Amino acid sequence: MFIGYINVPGDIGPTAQALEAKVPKAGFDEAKRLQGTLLKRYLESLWAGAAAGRKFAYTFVMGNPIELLSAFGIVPVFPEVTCLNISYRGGAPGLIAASEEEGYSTDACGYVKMGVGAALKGGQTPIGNIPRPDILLLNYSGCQIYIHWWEQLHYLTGAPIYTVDVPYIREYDGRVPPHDIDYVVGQLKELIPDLEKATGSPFDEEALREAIDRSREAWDLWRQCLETGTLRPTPFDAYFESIYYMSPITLLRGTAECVDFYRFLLDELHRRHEAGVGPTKDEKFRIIFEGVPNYPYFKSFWDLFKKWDARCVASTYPKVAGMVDSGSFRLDPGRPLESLAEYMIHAYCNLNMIGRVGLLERYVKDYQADGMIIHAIKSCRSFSMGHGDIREHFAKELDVPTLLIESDHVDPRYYSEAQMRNRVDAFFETLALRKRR
Amino acid sequence: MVFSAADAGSPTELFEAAVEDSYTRFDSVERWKAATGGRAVGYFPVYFPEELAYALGFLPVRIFGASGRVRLDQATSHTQSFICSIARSAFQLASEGALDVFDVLVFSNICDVARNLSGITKRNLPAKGIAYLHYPVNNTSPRALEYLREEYVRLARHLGELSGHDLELDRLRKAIALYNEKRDLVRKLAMLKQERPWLIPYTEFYAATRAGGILPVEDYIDALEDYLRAVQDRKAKPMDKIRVVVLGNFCEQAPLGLMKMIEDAGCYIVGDEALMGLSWLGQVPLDGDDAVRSLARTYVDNPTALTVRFHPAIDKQAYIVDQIREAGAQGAIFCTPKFCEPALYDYVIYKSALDKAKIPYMHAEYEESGSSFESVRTMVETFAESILFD
Amino acid sequence: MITAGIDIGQRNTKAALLENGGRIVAKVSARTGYDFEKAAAALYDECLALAGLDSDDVSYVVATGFGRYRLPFRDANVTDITANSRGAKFLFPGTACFLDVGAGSARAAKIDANGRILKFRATEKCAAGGGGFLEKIAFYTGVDIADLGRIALTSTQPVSLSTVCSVLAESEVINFVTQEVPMENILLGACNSVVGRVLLTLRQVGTDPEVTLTGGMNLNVAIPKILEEKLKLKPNASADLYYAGAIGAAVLGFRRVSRTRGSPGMGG
Amino acid sequence: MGAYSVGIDAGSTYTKGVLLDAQRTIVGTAVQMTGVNIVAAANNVYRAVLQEAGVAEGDVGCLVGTGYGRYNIKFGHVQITEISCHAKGASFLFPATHTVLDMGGQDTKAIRTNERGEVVDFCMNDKCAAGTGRFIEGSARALGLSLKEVGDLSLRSNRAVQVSSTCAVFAESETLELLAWGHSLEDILYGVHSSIATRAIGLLQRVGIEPELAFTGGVSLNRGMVRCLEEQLGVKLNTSERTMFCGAIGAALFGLERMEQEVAAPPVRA
Repeated sequence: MFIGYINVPGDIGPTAQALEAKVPKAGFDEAKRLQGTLLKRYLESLWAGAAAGRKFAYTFVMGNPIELLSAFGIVPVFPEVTCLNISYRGGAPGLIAASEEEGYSTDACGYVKMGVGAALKGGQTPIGNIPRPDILLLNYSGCQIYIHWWEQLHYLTGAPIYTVDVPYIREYDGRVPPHDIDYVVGQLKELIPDLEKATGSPFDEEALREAIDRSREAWDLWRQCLETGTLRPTPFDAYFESIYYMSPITLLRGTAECVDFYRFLLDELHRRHEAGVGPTKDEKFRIIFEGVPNYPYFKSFWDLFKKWDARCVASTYPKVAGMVDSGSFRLDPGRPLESLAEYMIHAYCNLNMIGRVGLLERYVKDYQADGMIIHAIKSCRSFSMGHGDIREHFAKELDVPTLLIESDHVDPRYYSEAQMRNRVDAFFETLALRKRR
Repeated sequence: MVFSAADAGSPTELFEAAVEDSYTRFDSVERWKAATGGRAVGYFPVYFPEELAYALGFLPVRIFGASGRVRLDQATSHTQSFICSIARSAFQLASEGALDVFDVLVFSNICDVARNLSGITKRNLPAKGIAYLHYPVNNTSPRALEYLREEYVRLARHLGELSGHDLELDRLRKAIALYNEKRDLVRKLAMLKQERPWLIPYTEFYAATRAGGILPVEDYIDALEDYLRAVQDRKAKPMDKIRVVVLGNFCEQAPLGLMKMIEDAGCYIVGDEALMGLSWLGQVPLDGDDAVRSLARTYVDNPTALTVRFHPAIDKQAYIVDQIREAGAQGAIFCTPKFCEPALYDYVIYKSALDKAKIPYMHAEYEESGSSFESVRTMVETFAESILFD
Repeated sequence: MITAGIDIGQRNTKAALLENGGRIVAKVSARTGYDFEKAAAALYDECLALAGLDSDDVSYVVATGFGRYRLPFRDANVTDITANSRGAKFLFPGTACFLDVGAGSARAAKIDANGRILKFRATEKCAAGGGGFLEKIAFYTGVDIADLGRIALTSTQPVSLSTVCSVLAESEVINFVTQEVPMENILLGACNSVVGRVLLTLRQVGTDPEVTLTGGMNLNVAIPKILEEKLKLKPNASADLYYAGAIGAAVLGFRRVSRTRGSPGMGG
Repeated sequence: MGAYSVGIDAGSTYTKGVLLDAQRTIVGTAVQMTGVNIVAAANNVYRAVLQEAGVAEGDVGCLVGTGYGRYNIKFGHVQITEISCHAKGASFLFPATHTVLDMGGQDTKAIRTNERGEVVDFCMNDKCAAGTGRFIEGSARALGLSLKEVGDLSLRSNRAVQVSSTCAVFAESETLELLAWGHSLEDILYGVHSSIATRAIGLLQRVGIEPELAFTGGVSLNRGMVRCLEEQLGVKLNTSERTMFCGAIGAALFGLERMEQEVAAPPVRA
C-alpha cells in the first residue's frame, strides 16, 4: 500500500487536470500558480500529518531517497525549502538573529541559521509551524554542511541521525567506482530496518517500486520541460521560472500530482512556444545561470535581467533535486535501490569541479547561449567555491562572456541593489556591443 | 638527514628549519627525493594515512598553508573572498609551482572548500597528480570499514602507478610500526606539555610537533626522542597562569604570534587542535589482520571527536567536557579560522556543553596570515584576569 | 588620595581623576591621533590642570585601552573590558551587563556584584563598525557628528541597512544619498545598523537588568533610545559613561593602593 | 541639434563633467564634490563645462550620464554604466590601452578593452574587498593625513610591513596597532599600499593583463599606489591628472557616437 503523504488525511485537492479544466487555454502562466497551490498543500500536509501523529523525517534536497520514506508513510520535511520560502517572504532576519544570538557566526550558512532559529523558536516560523523531526535523515551528498546542520539539530532536539553517506564523484572523467554504489545501496538496505523500527510498519517493497516509477515519469517530463530551453526563443526562463517549477519535483516526487504537474507544465510551455509567448517581451540575450538565487530580493533580482530582455535558457540550480538532463541516472522500479543510489551520487554539488565545468560548457553549446551569469553566495561554499575559477575558464579559455556577482541566498544583509544593478547593466552593455560586432 | 648538519644541530633547530621549510619552499622534500629516488605526496589537512604513502615509496608531507609568506594574487583571481586563507594560499602555492615537488596532491572530504579545491587545482594544473580520498561518514555502518579499505586500496593503486611499486603488506606493517612510534612520541610530547606546560613554550612545542608533518619519519623519531629526553630535564619554574585548551585551529594554522600571545597574556596552552591530525589516529594494532584493514579500522573506530570526521556514535558534548577536565584546563579558548564553517558549527555544540559544565571559554577569529592580535590580546587578558582573580 | 585612569582608545583618549575612590575630580577627552603617547601625556596634564593638581598628588595611574602599554608613566594597566566593567559599576551600581561600543568593535560582558567579569563577548570581525562607521555616515550626509543622533530621531521611516558588514552599509548609505532619501531616514537607518550589530553581542552574554552602555555612543542620543526599544528595557546611559573606561581604571587604581596600604577601600 | 556632447560622471565623492566637440577634442572640463545633492552637482558641472568653452546649451547634441548617480541625471539623454565609460575614456587618453584598472571610493574595477575602447571583459571587487580605496582612506584618516600624502610617505620606505587585512573596516585599527608596536609610518604605509596592490592585481588577473595598462580613478593620483602596482606587475602604468575625467570622457564619446548614428541604433540602452 502506498500512502502519499500529501493526501493524508483528507483529500488530494485539485490535481493538475482538475485545475487545467478550470483554466482557460489562453493562460500562459498557470503552472506557476499550480505550483503555489501544490506548495501550500505540501505545507498543509505537514500540519495535517502532525495532527495525525505521523512521523517526520528532516531530509536534504540534494540526493535524498524520498521514495523510500514515503513507502513507510513518513512525511519528509525539507528545511532548505522551508527556509527559502520564509526568506522569499522576508522572514529570514528574525530566524537568523535567533541563532546568531546563540553564537552562530555571520560566516555560517544562512540556511543552517534559519533552520536552527526555527528549532529554537519551537518550529514557529512566518510560514507556519514546522514540525519537530522524529528522524534526521542525513543524506550526505554534495554538501558538507548538511552534516553540521543535522548535528546542530541533533544536539538541540535529541532527534536521531540516520546517515546515508554518499561519496563525492572524485574521478575527473566522471566515473564512479563500483564500491561507491555498493556502499550507498548497502546503507539504504541498512536504513530499511531502522525505518521499520521508527514507524512500526513493515517495509512494503511494492510501494517503493510504485513510487520510484512515478518519480521516473515525473523526471522524464521535467527533463522535456527543461529542454524546451533549446528553442529559439525559449518559451520559459530556465532559471527564474524554473525555481518555481522545480518545487514539485523536490517536494512531491513519487506522487501522482507531481507527474500531473509536469505534464501540465510541458503542455503550457508548448502552448507558449506556439503562441510566441515567453517570460520577457523579447528574447535579446540567451544566458546560462549558475548558482543559487537571492530569495529575499528574488523579484527585483529577476527584474535586473528582465529589463534587458535576457532569458535564461539553461541553469544548474533548478536541478539540485536531480541532474535529470545529464544522463547520469534513471530511476528504475526493477532495481529500485540501485537506481536510487545512482541518483543520490549524481547530485549537482557532488560533481567535482571538472564535471561541473563540463556540464556548463555543454549548456553554453547546446542552448546557444550568449553568456553566463554566476551568482556566488556567501552562505554556500559547496556551490560557490570554484565560481571564480569557473569564470576564469569561460571568460578566458572559451571566450564566453561571464559575469560573477555575489550576495546570499537567504540573508538579505548581503544584497546591495545598486552594486548588483551596476554589474548587471555593465555586463549587458558589453554583451550588446559584442553582439553588434 | 634532509638538513645538513649546519642547519640542524639540535633537535630544536631541526624542527624550526623544517617548519620554515614547510610554508612555501619544501627544499627538504626536494633533497629527500634526490637522495632516495623516492616520490612525495602533499596532502591537504587534516588527516592522511601516511603509512600507505611510506609503503609505496612516498614521503608524505602535510600542506600547512603559506601563513602570509606569499602574495595571494592568483588565489584572489580564482577564489572569492569568503574562502578561508589556507585554501587560498594552498592554491597560490600550487599555481606558482611551489608544490611541483609533490608528485601527487591528496584532498579529502573535510569541508566543501577542500572538496572543490581538488577539482579547481586539477583544472588549473591538468598535468598534476590529484587524488581524493572519501573518508566514510557513516562510521557506525558495518560497511564503513570495508569501504575505507577499498578507498585505501584505490589510493595505493594510484600512488603505486606513479612510483612503480605494488603495495606490499610487509612494508605497510613496517610503516605502521614506525608511524605508531611517531604518534606515540607526539602524544608523549603533548602529555608533557599538558602536565608541565612551563617546560616547553608553545612555539617550541608547536615546531616539534609540526616538523612531524614534513620530516621523514625515521629522522623525526630520532630527533623527537632526543628532544623529549632533553626537555624532561629542564629546570623551568611554573608561573601563575591559567591553563587553557585551544580549540578550532585543526586545519588552517593560527599565526604563531597569536598562540605565543595567548601564553604571554597569562595562559598555559595545555592542549590544542592545531596539529591533531598528525597524531589523532593513535595506535594501529598489528594483530595479524590485513594491515590495510587495520589502518582503516583504526580510523573508523576512533573514539576521538574530530570536527571534520562525523561519527554518529560520538557524543561531542560529553567528549569536549571530558577532554578539558582530563587536561586539567580551567577554560577553553576557541580560535577559529575566518570563514571556517566546520569549526564555527562545533563551536556552538561545544560551547553549549561548556555552559552547562560551567567551564569558562572565549572565542576569537584569526587568519593564517594575520599579524595584528591586539583585540584578541585584550580578550585573552580579560579572560585570564577573570579566571585568575575570582 | 587621588588615582588616575587613562583610556587610550582608537579614536579618543579619555582621562579621569578620582578622589578616594569615590568622587570624580576631573575628566577630559581628546582625539588620540597617531602619536598617542604624546596625546595621552598632554591630556593627563590637562586633566590635572583642570583639577588644580600636580602629578605628584596622584598616587597611582592605571592605563587601559589599546594603547595601554605605551603609556610610560603608568603604574599598571588593565584591559578595557575590565576597566569598563568597573566604570559601569561605579556609575551605575546596579549594572549586571554592560555594552561597550567603541569606534571599531563592541564588547559586552555580564558582571557580578563586585564588577568582576563573568562572561564576555566581542563582536565578530565581520560585524565591526561602531562609532567610526557613524563618523563616516556623518561625512557622507554632511551632518555634524554631534547632531547625528538628534536628527536621526526625527525620522519615522528609517532606511534598512546591513547589520553585518559596515563597508557594505557605507555603500548603501552612499546609494541612499544619491537617491535623495531624506537625511534623517538615512541617519536613523545607520544608528539602527550599529545597534543591530552590537545587540547580537550583548544578547550573547545576556540582557539581565541593569544594562549599562559605556563608551562614545553615550554622546549619541539615538543609540540608547534604539537600544531601549529593542531590549524593551531602559539601559543606563549618561555623558559620564563616555568616560567609563578611564573611571574604571582609576577605581581599580584606588583599590590597588588601598589594598597595599591597608586603608579601607570603597567596598566591592 | 547641436554638435557638442557632454559626459557627466556622478561618482560617490566627485562629480565630473567633460564637453567634447564634434572632432572629439575636449573643450571643457569641470569637477566638484558630489555632496548630498547630486542633481545640483551634476547641473553645476554641466553649466561649468558649457561656460568654460563658451558653448550654449542648445549646441549640445547629447548629454550622457554615468557613475553611481547616473539615474539622477534626468536632464541627460542616456545613462551608461561607468564601466563602459571608463574603458572608452581610458582608450581615448591612452590609445594603446587594453587593460584598465579603476580604483575609486566605492569600487575597484578591472576592465579589458579592445582597440575601439569597448569592454571585452570586466570584473569588480568582491564584497570583502569593497572600497579598497577606502582602506587607504582609513589609514590616512588614522594618521590625520591626506590620500596623496600617505602615498608620498610610503615612497620613502623600502621595507613593507606585512598588512594582513585588507578589509576597510580595520584600516584604522590595523594602522594604529602597527604604530603601537613601533613600526615606522613609512613602512606601514608601504605595507598598506602593497597589500592593496596585490588585491587589485588579483582582480586584474581575472580579466587578464594585456598591455598597455591604464590606471584611473581617485586612487590613481596616489603615487605610492602606482609604485606598488608597477613593482608587482613589472610593467609601467599609464596615468595622468586627467584620468579622473575618464568616465566623463567616455560618456561624452558615447554621446558623440550616438549622435553620429542618430537615434536609429543607440549603442547601449538607456
